[in-house]
Amino acid sequence: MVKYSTEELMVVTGARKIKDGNNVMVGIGLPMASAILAKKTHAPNANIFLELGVLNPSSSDFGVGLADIKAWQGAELLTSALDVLGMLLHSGKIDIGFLGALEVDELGNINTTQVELEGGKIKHFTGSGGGNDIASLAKRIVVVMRHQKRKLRKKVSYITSPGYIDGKKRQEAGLRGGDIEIVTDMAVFKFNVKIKKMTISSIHSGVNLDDVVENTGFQLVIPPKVDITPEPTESELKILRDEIPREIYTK
Amino acid sequence: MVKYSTEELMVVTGARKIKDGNNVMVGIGLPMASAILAKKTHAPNANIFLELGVLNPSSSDFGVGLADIKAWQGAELLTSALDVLGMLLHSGKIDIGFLGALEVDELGNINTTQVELEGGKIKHFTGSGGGNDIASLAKRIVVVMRHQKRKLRKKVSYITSPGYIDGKKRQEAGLRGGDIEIVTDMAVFKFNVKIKKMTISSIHSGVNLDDVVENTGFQLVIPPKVDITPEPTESELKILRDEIPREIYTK
Amino acid sequence: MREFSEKKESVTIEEAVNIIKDGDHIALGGFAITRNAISIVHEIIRQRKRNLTVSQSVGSMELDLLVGAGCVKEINYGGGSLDRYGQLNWVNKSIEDGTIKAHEYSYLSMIFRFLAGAMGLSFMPIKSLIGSDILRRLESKGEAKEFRCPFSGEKYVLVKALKPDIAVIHAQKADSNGNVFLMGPKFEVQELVRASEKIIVVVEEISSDILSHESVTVPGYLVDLLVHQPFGAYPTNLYGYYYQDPEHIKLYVESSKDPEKFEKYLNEYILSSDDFFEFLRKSTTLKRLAYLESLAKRLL
Amino acid sequence: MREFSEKKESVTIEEAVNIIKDGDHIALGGFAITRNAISIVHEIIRQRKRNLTVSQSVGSMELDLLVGAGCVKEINYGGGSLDRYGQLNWVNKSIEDGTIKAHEYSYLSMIFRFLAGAMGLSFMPIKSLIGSDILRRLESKGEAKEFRCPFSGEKYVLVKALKPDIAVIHAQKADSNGNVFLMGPKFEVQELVRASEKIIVVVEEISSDILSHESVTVPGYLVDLLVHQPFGAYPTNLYGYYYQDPEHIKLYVESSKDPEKFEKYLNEYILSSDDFFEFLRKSTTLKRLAYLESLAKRLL
Repeated sequence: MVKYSTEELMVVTGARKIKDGNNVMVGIGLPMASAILAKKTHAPNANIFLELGVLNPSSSDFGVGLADIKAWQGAELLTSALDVLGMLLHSGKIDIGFLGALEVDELGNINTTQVELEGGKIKHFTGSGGGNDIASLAKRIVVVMRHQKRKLRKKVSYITSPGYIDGKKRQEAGLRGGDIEIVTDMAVFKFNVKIKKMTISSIHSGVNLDDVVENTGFQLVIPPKVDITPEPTESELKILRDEIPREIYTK
Repeated sequence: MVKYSTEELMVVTGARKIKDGNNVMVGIGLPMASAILAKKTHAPNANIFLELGVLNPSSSDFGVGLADIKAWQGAELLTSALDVLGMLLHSGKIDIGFLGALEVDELGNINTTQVELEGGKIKHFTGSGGGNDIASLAKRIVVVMRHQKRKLRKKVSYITSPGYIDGKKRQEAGLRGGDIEIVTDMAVFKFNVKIKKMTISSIHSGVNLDDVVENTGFQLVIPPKVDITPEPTESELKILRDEIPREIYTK
Repeated sequence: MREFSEKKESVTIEEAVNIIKDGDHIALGGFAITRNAISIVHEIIRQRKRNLTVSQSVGSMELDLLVGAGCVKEINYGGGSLDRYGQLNWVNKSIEDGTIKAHEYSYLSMIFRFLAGAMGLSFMPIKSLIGSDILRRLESKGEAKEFRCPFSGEKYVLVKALKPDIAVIHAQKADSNGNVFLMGPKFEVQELVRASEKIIVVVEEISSDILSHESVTVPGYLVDLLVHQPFGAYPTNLYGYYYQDPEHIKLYVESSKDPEKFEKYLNEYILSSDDFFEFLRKSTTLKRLAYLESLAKRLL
Repeated sequence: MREFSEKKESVTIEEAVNIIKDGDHIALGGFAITRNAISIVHEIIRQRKRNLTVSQSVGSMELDLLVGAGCVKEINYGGGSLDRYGQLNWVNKSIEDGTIKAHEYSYLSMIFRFLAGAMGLSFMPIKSLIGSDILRRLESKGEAKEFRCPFSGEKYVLVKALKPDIAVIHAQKADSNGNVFLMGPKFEVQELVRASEKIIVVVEEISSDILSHESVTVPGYLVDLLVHQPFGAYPTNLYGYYYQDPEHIKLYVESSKDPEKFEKYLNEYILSSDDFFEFLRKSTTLKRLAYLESLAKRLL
């Protein structure tokens, strides 16, 4: 087996969540690398949408963010945010959305708005953008984040984007979806419709279960048998290394 | 004074309802001739909109209707019906709308949907199109129609487009506008916010008040002094005859 | 919405119409005598589809043909005509004698219903219809409700979203990604295609060049079935391509006034034609089509 | 909406900003570091407008500048940043210490609020926000209400329409009718200009040719004031015209972290500049602008 970095494993793991023909909403960074890799491997007919109105960009450099014109290069279509968020996402046509998080909690709720500093002061960050909309309305969600105890909290200090909110069914609250997975640099987690609490799905090769537990700010649901996260194949790694610049997912 | 036809008088009378800078919604036929004449005389900056998404056509032949591509010739902009009806009209930016009618009643309600035949059978016609929307939401309305007793009824058999409905204030019902005028081949009528019943505004030169009363299916409000409809000026008639083909408003 | 973004291969009219099932809800993109998807409508009639619900903002020849041929059980529409050529005789007759169930709206309320469907909303508020018999009838059927804005106190009517199974539109051009270029005023085509589950587009031309982003009215990712049929909107007009054929429309209007004549029209022009080219051959001449084309070019 | 359709004469930046009054509600068309109307924002700061309410779907450098310069009392926004160059430091700081009143939404709920304003609706239903603290805060202020569709029983949130006094956008090109060509993804510009009472558009070029119908993003009949200012979005990027200037944006981010540095930035680059060309002269060189242009052309 070829050696691979944790970032490469995360990109490949993200890519495998995308099915062929899926409509995918991503931001730039690691999820964009996953989406491009998916299109270059098992999901050539996936459609990648950026929320401000971009379809299938084919850039080799996504620059510094969604608003960087580098990220729109080679797009199959440039349209409006109303078309992407208002028509596709709001009417239920987005299959999978990738999100980042400042904090996530045991019920899958996401905070990208503010953190409480020591002493109770609030520090305000980016807020929602399309994040709340995607978390509310995409059929499936993948959250990609670094695994740190202060980021994986029992309860987020602010719900920007809903997971299972207070543990009820999302559908009863009026939301769509509910198939949520979290990919960190240590493991993959999922939310089970019955338990609705963060459950270990697999641990990355070489990572110790105790370390995962230690670095999580709440009690994880741990199934009797914990799998190892499926490793990248040689061909996935080859395509990733040859065709997708590292800067896309490591910047 | 130059001689003029009744149609010419009606076109000029309609044109004078348009103020410079007005956003005007018209169909083809006599109202279109009025709108073009207004732009060529006192209202050069009026914007003429067709409901399906056409701004300021400059055709000399509007063909057989809104859907005739002749009617879009020379347009300043071709856009969408949502832009014209959904954005401009619905948000209150249309100053004046011209409408036709199968029947109109003493409260200014318009029927373009169906007439009752003798024996109670229903004959179905064109229906609303944008008519109901324009009558509901334009700031001012001008109805252009032939003056016949069976068309000017005490109560229309079907309200396609609201006037003063059952005599209440339109604003209380939730509608905009309420400044309604009716131009027939005999006279001009208006609705007064206080009386809300069809009131003679002026009678065309050469028409007898008794004839107007006789040809109207309900009791008109007749002010103490009834004016003669202001006659076309020579320059209006010259422009109308030289620059606007008769076919536009007589077909 | 198509599941795959593979390069579009166009299909035949017959293949496209095969996806329509009896009882489906169809949205039509024409308006009176312009841009009608006549080629698809003929094939629907040939395939004897039944019990269709048809939604169209302003009724057209397409709608009247489908009603006349007995394909339709229910319509949502905002009125309509064949402009000065005549009324929608079959639609009107069928409303009068109750053989179809008709839900009548205004043009804008139909557009808002499509927009609601396009945005995944189950309803849309509107300020027109108030005080009309259109609303009175809709309310009595539970199709519309009055509503007061909880913020401003303004009065609205809530109308239901339209979510057709299949949108059928005719357009000028598509590229190999299925992106559609719709020349001329757009009417409500952008809303109705986005409201529909699947989309059939008939075009005059399939361009090997990819359209510029600005020229795209219907994004290719929404288009399920692309059909290439020159003169596919005949005898209605198509902006930039051909003028309507008054002679054939008048023939249609006369035929639609009388069931026997209409039966003859259906048999002669539609049912006995193998395809749309045969209909064209029976209805017109190359010389006349060339004339209608030249007229349309002059009107640009 | 302009009252007259006379051929547009462009006005100066100063004349355009003159129509903005203290306390007005402004909508901004930029997004993070792209297509910001920096030239107008500088003039607003120079004219020391106060107590503005600013609505922007995704907050940008424009918004942060206005907040930092003390022009703003209240914002409606859906979050925002300067992408990886940094956060909206002034916006964040002013929310933290309560010096501005902030109504936070999501991107789509902001778009729907503009769409409602554009269509003359006082509210719009939406399915996102549910279950979030965004909604909890809005509900506590009476800015949003839960609602159940009377037809389908589905749950919605009703959000209020936005009806700004003035929309400010930067675009690539306009023609002599005032029609605006917006290259690249449109974001929500089409909705926000239609929601606003008056519209200021700054363009890189005014074309003597009339734009084709398909190229028009903002119809000229909606445009009140047209300004010609090359590089008017600098240091943010403009699709097809120039790449952002990372050096200047980084300088801005550093300045915005510290009130003293920011005061210096304001004085040096904005308040002491007579016009936008002077700002450009102080911030960059012709050689660098040519490089940013060539970079943008390569990205088409």
